[in-house]
Amino acid sequence: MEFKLEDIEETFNGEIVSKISNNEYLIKIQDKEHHIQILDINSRGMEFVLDNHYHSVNYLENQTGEMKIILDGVPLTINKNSKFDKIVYKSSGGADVGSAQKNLRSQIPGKIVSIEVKVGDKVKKGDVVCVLESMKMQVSVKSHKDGEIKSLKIKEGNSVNKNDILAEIE
Amino acid sequence: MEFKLEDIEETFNGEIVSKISNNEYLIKIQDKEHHIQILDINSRGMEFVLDNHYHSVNYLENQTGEMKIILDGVPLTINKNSKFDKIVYKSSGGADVGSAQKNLRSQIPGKIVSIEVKVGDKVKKGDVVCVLESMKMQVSVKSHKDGEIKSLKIKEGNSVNKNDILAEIE
Amino acid sequence: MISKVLIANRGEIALRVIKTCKALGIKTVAVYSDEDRNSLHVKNATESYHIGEAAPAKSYLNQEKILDVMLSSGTDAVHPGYGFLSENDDFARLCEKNKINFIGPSADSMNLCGDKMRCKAAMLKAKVPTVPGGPGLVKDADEAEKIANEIGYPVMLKSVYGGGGRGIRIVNTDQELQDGYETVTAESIAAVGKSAIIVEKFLEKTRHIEYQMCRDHHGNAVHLFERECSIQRRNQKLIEQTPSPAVDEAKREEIGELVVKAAEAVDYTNLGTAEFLRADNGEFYFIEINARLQVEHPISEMVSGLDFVKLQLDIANGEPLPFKQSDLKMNGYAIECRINAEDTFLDFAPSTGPVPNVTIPSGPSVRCDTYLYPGCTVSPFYDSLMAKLCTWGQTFEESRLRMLNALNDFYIQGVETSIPLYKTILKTDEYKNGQLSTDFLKRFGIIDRLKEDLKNQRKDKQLAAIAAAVMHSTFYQSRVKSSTVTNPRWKSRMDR
Amino acid sequence: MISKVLIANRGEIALRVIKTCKALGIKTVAVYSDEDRNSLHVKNATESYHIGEAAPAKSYLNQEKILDVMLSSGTDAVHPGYGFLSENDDFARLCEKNKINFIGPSADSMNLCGDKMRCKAAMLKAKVPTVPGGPGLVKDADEAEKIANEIGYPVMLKSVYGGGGRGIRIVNTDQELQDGYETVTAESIAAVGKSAIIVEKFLEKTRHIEYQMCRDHHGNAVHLFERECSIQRRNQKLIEQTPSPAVDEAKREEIGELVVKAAEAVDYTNLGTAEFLRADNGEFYFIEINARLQVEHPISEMVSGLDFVKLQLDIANGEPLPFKQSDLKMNGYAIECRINAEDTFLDFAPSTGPVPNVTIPSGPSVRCDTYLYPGCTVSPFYDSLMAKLCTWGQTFEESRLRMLNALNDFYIQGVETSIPLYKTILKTDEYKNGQLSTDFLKRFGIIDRLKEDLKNQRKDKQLAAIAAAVMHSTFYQSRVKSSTVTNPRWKSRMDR
Repeated sequence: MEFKLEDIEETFNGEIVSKISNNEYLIKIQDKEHHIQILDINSRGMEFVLDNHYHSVNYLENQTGEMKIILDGVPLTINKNSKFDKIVYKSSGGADVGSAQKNLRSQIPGKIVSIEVKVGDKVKKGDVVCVLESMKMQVSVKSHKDGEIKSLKIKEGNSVNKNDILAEIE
Repeated sequence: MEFKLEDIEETFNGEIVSKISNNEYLIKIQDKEHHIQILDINSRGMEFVLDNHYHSVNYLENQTGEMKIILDGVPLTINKNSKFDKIVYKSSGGADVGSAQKNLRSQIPGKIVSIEVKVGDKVKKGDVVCVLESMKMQVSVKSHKDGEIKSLKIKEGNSVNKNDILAEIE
Repeated sequence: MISKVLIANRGEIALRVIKTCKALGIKTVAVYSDEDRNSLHVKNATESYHIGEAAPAKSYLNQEKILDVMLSSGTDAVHPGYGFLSENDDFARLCEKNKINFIGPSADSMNLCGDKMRCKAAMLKAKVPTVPGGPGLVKDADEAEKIANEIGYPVMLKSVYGGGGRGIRIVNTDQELQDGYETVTAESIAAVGKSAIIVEKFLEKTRHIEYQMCRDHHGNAVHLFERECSIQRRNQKLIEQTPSPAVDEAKREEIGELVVKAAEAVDYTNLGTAEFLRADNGEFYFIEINARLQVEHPISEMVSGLDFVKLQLDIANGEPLPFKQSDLKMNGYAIECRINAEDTFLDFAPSTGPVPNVTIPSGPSVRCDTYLYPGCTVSPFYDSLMAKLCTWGQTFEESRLRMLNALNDFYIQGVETSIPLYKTILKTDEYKNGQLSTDFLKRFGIIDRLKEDLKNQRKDKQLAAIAAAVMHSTFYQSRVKSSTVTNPRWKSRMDR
Repeated sequence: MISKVLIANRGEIALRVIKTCKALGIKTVAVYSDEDRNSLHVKNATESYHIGEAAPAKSYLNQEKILDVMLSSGTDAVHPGYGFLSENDDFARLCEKNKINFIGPSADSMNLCGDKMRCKAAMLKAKVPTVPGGPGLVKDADEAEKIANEIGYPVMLKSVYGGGGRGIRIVNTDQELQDGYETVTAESIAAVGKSAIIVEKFLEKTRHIEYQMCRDHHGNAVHLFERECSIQRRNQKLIEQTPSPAVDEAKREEIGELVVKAAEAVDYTNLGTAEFLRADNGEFYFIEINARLQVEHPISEMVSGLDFVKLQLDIANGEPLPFKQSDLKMNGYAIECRINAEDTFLDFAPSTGPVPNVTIPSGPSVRCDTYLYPGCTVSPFYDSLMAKLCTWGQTFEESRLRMLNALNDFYIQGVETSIPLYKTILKTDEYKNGQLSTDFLKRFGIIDRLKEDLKNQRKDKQLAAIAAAVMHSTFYQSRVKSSTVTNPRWKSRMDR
């Protein structure tokens, strides 16, 4: 099977060659054989020894061929069946991405201390939309694009969570 | 309700007087009122602040009125409805206790390195019945009573777990 | 004699104070907000009192409520930790009035230290050199702009009630000054409830070097050596170390004598810190006194062998210092990394939430002061410091290597941390060679180097990652296969 | 230069060695048995090799298998830890033959140290005083009995291959000697695979005081001060401390000079320990050399500031010692408590099983070396030491109070531990006053005092226990009530 490691933009062949014992396998990656011993496994993760090197992996998400994992504390994204993915993405019209571009989301949780714009204002990329307070710090949230404020989803004094929509900008 | 703290052989009256809020109660123990705030609770244990002192309790067993708990790391046994318990115990003929007295059980896990008696031998309390090896140490298991070896449940080289029956002595 | 101490704080510093009190047989009283119901300081103190809602103003800054607890619990002393009420002279005065031993300087001395302009004047009188700047408080942004133009940009806008890098901004132009003025005011109010602003010359390529000072009620004063805290982001310290590579024995004594003078100039009692800027030409300028125990005190404990909280309690009890300056010797080298819950790549924005799992490093000469435990939560209501990781070594190199090792062992699940950044910094030649300055991150392009390190780290993991994917795919596929048999609807959805 | 070290051990000592190697950039190779699949040393080493079944003879004592791993992994040195193969001169020789740097003394020196009779002879020649006893190995129990009658009971039966208190028995009568002889033989075989017995006079009310010795390949030798390890059970150390309250500066130097002579007498290289008995009259008698790093080395690290594993690696690399005796100074006081998985009230019998939860103490000058983590298992196949809890203080009292505090914070769920015993010991006036001897537990009726302490502890908890019962009963009753409604069978069973 083909696996694309998104973070370094490289594609690898990988497959199981044989099962040596109940928790030992021989696997092949890019034509080279490797020995893998599983120490512990469940649906959320695995601890294993690969060629006598210990690793620990957590599987975070696994959607339509995309896997997000944390390997030895390092977050990585792996795509399998990558061609298939691209087709699905294109045929869906990229609607999700368009909506994400419209919405200005908060990257951090916090309390709204001030709102610097009102509906109908024209903003440039980088203009301050509102100021959040979190962990005793003032953090300015800036517009991610040029456009007009279509709606504001926040009020002064309100709390917002990470990823909450603050404003729609078109 | 009455509670007997077995470890110190004292009996206490205890009851809930009122619920102050969702996680705060007023309770009465021996005619004195105390304030209890629950921080965390589930079927296995509770974290609480009693008169502004933090405590953590694990409930281990709760059989026919006997509760075994670990409070702040201290193991304790509490009996409620203690009279009822005694009646049950008596009417059951104390069969369980009799059997416990017959059986010599291992207090530790280990490997049998030698057996010092055979079936039919007469033993005195304190005589060595067998020798276990655990954590690189030799531990002699001694008879808990005078009597005759009725049966042996072990072989040299075998492993035993804690509480396994080693021999029957009558 | 102090027999029961209320700790008017939370997090790691509350735990730190409890540890020494417990060891000395002194009872401790914890206070906690709704948010801290499951925090360790509640569990470890002798007594624990709930004092209000999560927002600091409704709990940890609520002086009346805390006083109530002190009076009703029979507390005879209060340890303010750092932040919150620790440098609030009103609170110190309230304690004094209610005969509660405030573990720190007197309210008057604290007031003087906290008023950066009066403090500066006292220093000038005591011949302790200070940073060039305006003569006093500015009444608005326009006056600040006027002074800035007199002393020349860049200048620093500083709330006299700020601290810990909050309520402070460096500005380079009139426009930046106008923008920054409000932010500084707002941050100071958010952190300590009030604000008033001064303007000072911003010196470039400076080192932040501070001295631990210590003075008893009998007038005996010593310094407990320096700490260099030059590695900062947004004027907040990230990494501290002692001794400073820029201070030799002669300089240590020279500045140390100034520090003793500074303590006397403001009639300081108990432990405190005199902060200096060291300009690139080697000159030291006094900036301010932190009238409290500092975050980074553990590294000074490591090289002095002293327990600073015990020392604070002894001084508060009226005991004379058990040593003279000549008795004190530095032993070895120590480094502290402040493990913050923040996203380095999002301009150090806070990262909060549940921490399902955590592995705390340990080992020879490793100390980690932290409130973390598996299953805890990092709250957005309080500051981002989750842990202070400190290592000691006979040589600087030994302490550095132990720190790298401990950083590698530190695993915090669920929030972004500054750990990867510190690993990159500690590996640079510039850090190893002691080329420190407050603009270290910018000057040496550390964020880019961190990106490079992370990329290489991913490359190193590629084989294991593919192996993990192969194994997962195999088990996943076999799951799909069995689903196919038992659940035809699943199959039809796949076929579409 | 050593670049890759195999650690032929498990548990906390494997982790301890890995920590220093990692900090120094030296690669580590772990080996593990079936039982240790989920142990931390497997996860923390650079590489990890499975070497066999749980029983030590099939894994950690399997010299050939371990050699195979060393050769195939390109290891250039081996650290044996303590126990297992650490004092097996056959293994040291096997390593020498295969050009693997054995981190410890030469096989010949180890053989000499391990042969307690030849070692004793070497000491007598070097004018190091030794304990009175038989002239050599005894061939059977009867010969042992003959010697015992010559030197007078009580005598000690000791396997020359024993160590760590195993393979050793004190006997008071001919009958006890006959019974103990087989046990000593069997324990020694179980622990190190062989046995041979000597008989020595057992001195009463003695202190166990040992010296850390250190000698490089160039003949430079120093001692790294003493440790007192008098608090024991069944001749195994429980609590160690440094300095010893029975050793003043003059005595330290006097015995220290003997220790250097002892190291030279057996051509010892690397770190080792010379053990002495101190009789009640103040005389010191050499007993034996432990030709390895010892369990209790951390307390010596704390007062010397040295990293002993680094020192071992440097010596193994052929480097000369970086200090002379006169450069070395003791700094402060340190205590170690060995946290064992054992039931104090069941004659210290092992207690094994899963540990679902554990809280490891930390804080200023607290160090805890342990293999424990939440969810780990204490195996019956290996020894009972789960953790080494060490504290340092500027004074003995400070280290003692910190230890009590740390013991209170140490929570290990699932197995019995020696923690309650240590709390009782550390609180006694006898311990505080330094009235130590190897029969401390018996002499001062410690077990009875422990029982009393535990009883009082239960009394202190009575109110909270009843409160917990009240709350539980309330919730339990309401559960029964609802059960009654939905499940009539439950009701009928209750009515029977």
